[in-house]
Amino acid sequence: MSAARATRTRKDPAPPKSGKETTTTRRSASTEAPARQPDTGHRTDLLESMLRIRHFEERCVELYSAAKIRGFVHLYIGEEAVAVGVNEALTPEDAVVSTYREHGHALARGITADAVMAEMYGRTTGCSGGRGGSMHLFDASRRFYGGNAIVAGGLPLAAGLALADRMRERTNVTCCFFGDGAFAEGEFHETANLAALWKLPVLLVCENNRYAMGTALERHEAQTDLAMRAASYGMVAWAVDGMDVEVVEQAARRAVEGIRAGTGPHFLELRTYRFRAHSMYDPDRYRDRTEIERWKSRDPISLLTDRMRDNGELGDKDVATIEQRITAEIDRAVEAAEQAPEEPVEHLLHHVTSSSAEAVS
Amino acid sequence: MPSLGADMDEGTLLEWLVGPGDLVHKGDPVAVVETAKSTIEVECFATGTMNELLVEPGTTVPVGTPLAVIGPAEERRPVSRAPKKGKPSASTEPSASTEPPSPPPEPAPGPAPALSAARQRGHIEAGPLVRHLAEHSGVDLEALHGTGPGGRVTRTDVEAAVAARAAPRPRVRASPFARRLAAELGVDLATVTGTGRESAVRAADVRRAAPGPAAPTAPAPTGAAPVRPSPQRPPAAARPSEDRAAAMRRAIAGLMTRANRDIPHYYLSTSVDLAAAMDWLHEHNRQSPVGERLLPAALLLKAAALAAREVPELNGFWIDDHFTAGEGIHLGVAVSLRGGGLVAPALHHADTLALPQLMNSLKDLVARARTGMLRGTEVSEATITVTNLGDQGVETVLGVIHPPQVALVGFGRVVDRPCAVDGLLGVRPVVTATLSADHRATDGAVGARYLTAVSRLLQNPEQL
Amino acid sequence: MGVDGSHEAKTTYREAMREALRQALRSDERVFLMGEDVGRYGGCFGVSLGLLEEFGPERVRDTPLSESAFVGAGIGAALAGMRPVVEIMTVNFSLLALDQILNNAATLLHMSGGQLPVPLVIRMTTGAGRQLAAQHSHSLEGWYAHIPGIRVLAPATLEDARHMLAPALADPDPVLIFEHGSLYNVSGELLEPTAPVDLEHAAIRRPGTDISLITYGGSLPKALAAADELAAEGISAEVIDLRTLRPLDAEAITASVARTHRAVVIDEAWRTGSLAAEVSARIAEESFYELDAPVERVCSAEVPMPYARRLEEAALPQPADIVAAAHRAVN
Amino acid sequence: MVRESISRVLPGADVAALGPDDAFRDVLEMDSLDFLSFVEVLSERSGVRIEDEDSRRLTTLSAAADFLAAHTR
Repeated sequence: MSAARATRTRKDPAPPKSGKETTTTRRSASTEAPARQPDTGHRTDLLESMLRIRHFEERCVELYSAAKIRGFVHLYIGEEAVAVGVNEALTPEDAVVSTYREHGHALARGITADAVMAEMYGRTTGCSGGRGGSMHLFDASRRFYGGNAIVAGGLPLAAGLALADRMRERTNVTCCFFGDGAFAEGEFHETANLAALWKLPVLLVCENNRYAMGTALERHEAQTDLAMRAASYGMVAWAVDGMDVEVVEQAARRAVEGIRAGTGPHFLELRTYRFRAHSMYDPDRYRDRTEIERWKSRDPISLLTDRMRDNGELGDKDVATIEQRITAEIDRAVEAAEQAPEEPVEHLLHHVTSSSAEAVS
Repeated sequence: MPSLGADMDEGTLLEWLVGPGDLVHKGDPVAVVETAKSTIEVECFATGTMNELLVEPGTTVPVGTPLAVIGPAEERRPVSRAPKKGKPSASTEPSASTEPPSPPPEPAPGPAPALSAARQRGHIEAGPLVRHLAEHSGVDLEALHGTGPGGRVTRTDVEAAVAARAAPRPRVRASPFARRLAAELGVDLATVTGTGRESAVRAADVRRAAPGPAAPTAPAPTGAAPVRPSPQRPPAAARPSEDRAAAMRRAIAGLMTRANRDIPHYYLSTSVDLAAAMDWLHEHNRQSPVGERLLPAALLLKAAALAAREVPELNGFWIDDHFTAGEGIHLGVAVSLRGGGLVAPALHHADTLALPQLMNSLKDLVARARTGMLRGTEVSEATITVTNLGDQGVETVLGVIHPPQVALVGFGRVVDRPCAVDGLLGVRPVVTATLSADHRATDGAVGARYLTAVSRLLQNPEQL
Repeated sequence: MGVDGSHEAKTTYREAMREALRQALRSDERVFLMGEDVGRYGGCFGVSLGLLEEFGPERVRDTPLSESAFVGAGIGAALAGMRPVVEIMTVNFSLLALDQILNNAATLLHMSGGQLPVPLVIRMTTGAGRQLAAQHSHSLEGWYAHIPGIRVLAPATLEDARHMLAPALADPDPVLIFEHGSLYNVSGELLEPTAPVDLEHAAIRRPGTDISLITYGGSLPKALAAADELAAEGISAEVIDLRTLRPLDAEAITASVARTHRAVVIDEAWRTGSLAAEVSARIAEESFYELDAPVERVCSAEVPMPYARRLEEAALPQPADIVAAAHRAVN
Repeated sequence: MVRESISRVLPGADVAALGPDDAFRDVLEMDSLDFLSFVEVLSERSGVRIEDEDSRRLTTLSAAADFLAAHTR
């Protein structure tokens, strides 16, 4: 069953059956070819952004194995198109609320590899000052409201950020990432209802990687058509191929346009797949090897690279140049993190309350 | 052994997926490792040749233990299998190190590793718990015969040693406050009948057991002297009644408790050569009528008073968190009363009195103190106190300051001591002068200046 | 105690709280009130009656029955510069929002390395005494007082009901206000505060020398009644109103015990692992050598709150229980 | 005379109980001031000038009596 479903997703990543469509479930954005004219520069940017995430994550695996970084680390490998594509639709004034699998979201949002890597190392130069670690990346200056490690726990927060923007008459959008597992949590449904009821400017981005930790979608949801269920709250909802960064970008742009136009929350179900275990290593007993291989054949980076190669937009040398640049960037980040100061233990109680916190620049 | 999860401290190597000499690539699975949670394939992060497998399948090793050595791809070194008995290595090298490791660990012979590790810590073998227990109960581990394996000292050994010691006298059941109060009032808890739950002694019981009416636990108002012997008492009945003695004892207890609790004392001491002073004194006494003779105490008091003029920071009061200098130098002279107790009435303007005058005032003051005829100003106006216990035979007095004053000067007995004088050994009369001072008001340097001044003044007795 | 609408000069606790909300809404446009039935209904306990009419539905916002969503939305709005006041009907319902309060409101500042303070106020009703049975009556403020990163208030007097909200809104961190249900109808003359109302200190509601009755919130009137009774016997009881349950004013507790050498802690929550346990532990830690008797605790019976009146009364701390505990400590 | 002098200085002291060879300074806990007064009184009554150095010999009643006897001739 899972294999069959995955196959269908691969061939035609998102079309909900027409019978299940509701008035607010629009047709999948992926059924059309990308409307934008091929723009080599933009595509190269997308590629570089995805490669940065990929290499960063691979380095994390290495560092984790060497016990340089510890705790729970949830890798984004395989899902890069989602973070990169959605971020293209957002402005710096928009807000992002993320999950514990958020290295990709943070990097796509523009938080430097230095700041994220230092956070992995628990150093003061980390984007959360070493207090958060892998699961809790924050950057107030980029309105990145972080790594929420409670499944669906970030959704109410996103509604509130959006409510404040609305009450203060700002046209910002709040983008909230969450996984398919969040559909089983009450907080998703409470927030979907509240956001739709109050027509809040929220972009709900469900990264459907088909597994809630080790439990497959069909084993945790009675109705697996997530876009349709979101639509039932009275919001616009689309299922989208989450492996094609250009498709993701286009869907996100459309949704954000709609939200800014005042039509209330939009929901994107981005069908994607993580190539590695849930958290660093797990036995992966719950996934079929052939299923993983099938999804890997739709690796978002290969997908874009092949497309650009076919169009003659990219040579082998170009890829190598980008990769060299990124490797050097991550090398520097690791080196800087290794050198970065650890917070003195005397500061342990800082940031518990504002009066105990030192001013943050 | 790679770190494969947040809660992983060690792993068991189940199987090598590659053999020595095999070529491996970055990302290849090379081994299967079992953790507490699951079985996981370990990938390697370098491309090269598997030179050496360091850990035998079936062995459990801590995270960070090198599992194998990977050499450059072109190099084909002779390979060796892991030793039969794997042993955790102290190295923190990551797994699959690309550099040759330190010499392969020797198989551990003899006792189990845990025991041998314990042996290395010291010649007494005892675990941390046992060490803690021994320390806590004041048992000397070295004195114990260990009955554990290999002569190890066990918990039972320590407990037996504790039990073997003489049983302490039974603890009185008393509330913490009652216990504190008893210490302050000098009441022996064992003699107090408790009226609390299960006969526990409570504060009220302690107060009842203390002689006389309940002593105030609150300190006397600042500036007021604690003791005022009743002036109505006729001189003939100088020996105070038990009640009065007890009341005075309690008052002293209260005052001194407060002093010791509130005043951070510091103490300085110096030996003062009294040769010049004593010579001068004997000469003076030889020439004077008997009634005008001076005691060494008069010189010491005068020197103490003049030094206080030089170092006014020690002459005054600490009230409401700041120092107030005394107006004039009024030496409190500690006078022990017959039948117990102590008063320290003031010798007014001691620094301005000529020695005969001072001597007369001293006589008068002591006599009146002992007969309960002190004047109000005398009991309350001392700005610095001097206590001279030389008559009692002691050499050094480390006194408790009389609040709210900030200093107390102590003199011991004048004793003949061998001293180096001008390079020769001579016998000189020497007195130990001490200073107890309130660290809130002054620091040691000020106190040092004071004692130095006392010493200097006593070298020129004719100028006193 | 009691409702007394006839006397014009008198104010109820409910009205004092409403006045505080009104003043907050008037003086700061970032402030808004959000919760179940705070608008058209006027608040489950009538606290916000009339505010919708005055401030409109944007600022007096009825929410769906989604505690987690609207508390979380309050946190999000606070992050984005608003000063939300979120009302939760009762402390039992707040458990539905516990994830948001603990995992977000209390921790965001720390997790973000100090980047994200959450200036949010959450008000809720707590406590028993109105025959509301086992899902509307518990006193769980002690649980919240366990959490670093939030401030927990328990206004027990008209003055505190009227004047604690403004400093709570000025606090850059989350503040939880627990309003005991039995206090809403308490009426009296509302005195203007002589000094700024702070959120740091406990208050001595009645000075005394023989024993300290340490309490807060809905148990304060009971402790005062007990103190009256004790006074008639010649026992002078000092009544300490903790006011702020986190951070605890340990100094006030220590100072009081140093005066009286005996303490009874009165807390409507269950005894085990309660705030009363915390206060007792503090006394043992900091005032051990002042104690002339074991610390006494008067707490609720360890039973889900029963409906039947006799049983509910038996389950709750009563003035007679406090007097009895004081006797044990003094005699 | 010695006993009387002591009584003058220490009005409450039980002088009668003193043995002739008791070191009265220690028994009666006389301090230097008391002793000086004693010497003063004794000197005045006996008409003998007692020097500082000599006063150290006045440790017991009998020693004091001997001293006076030796000096009153």
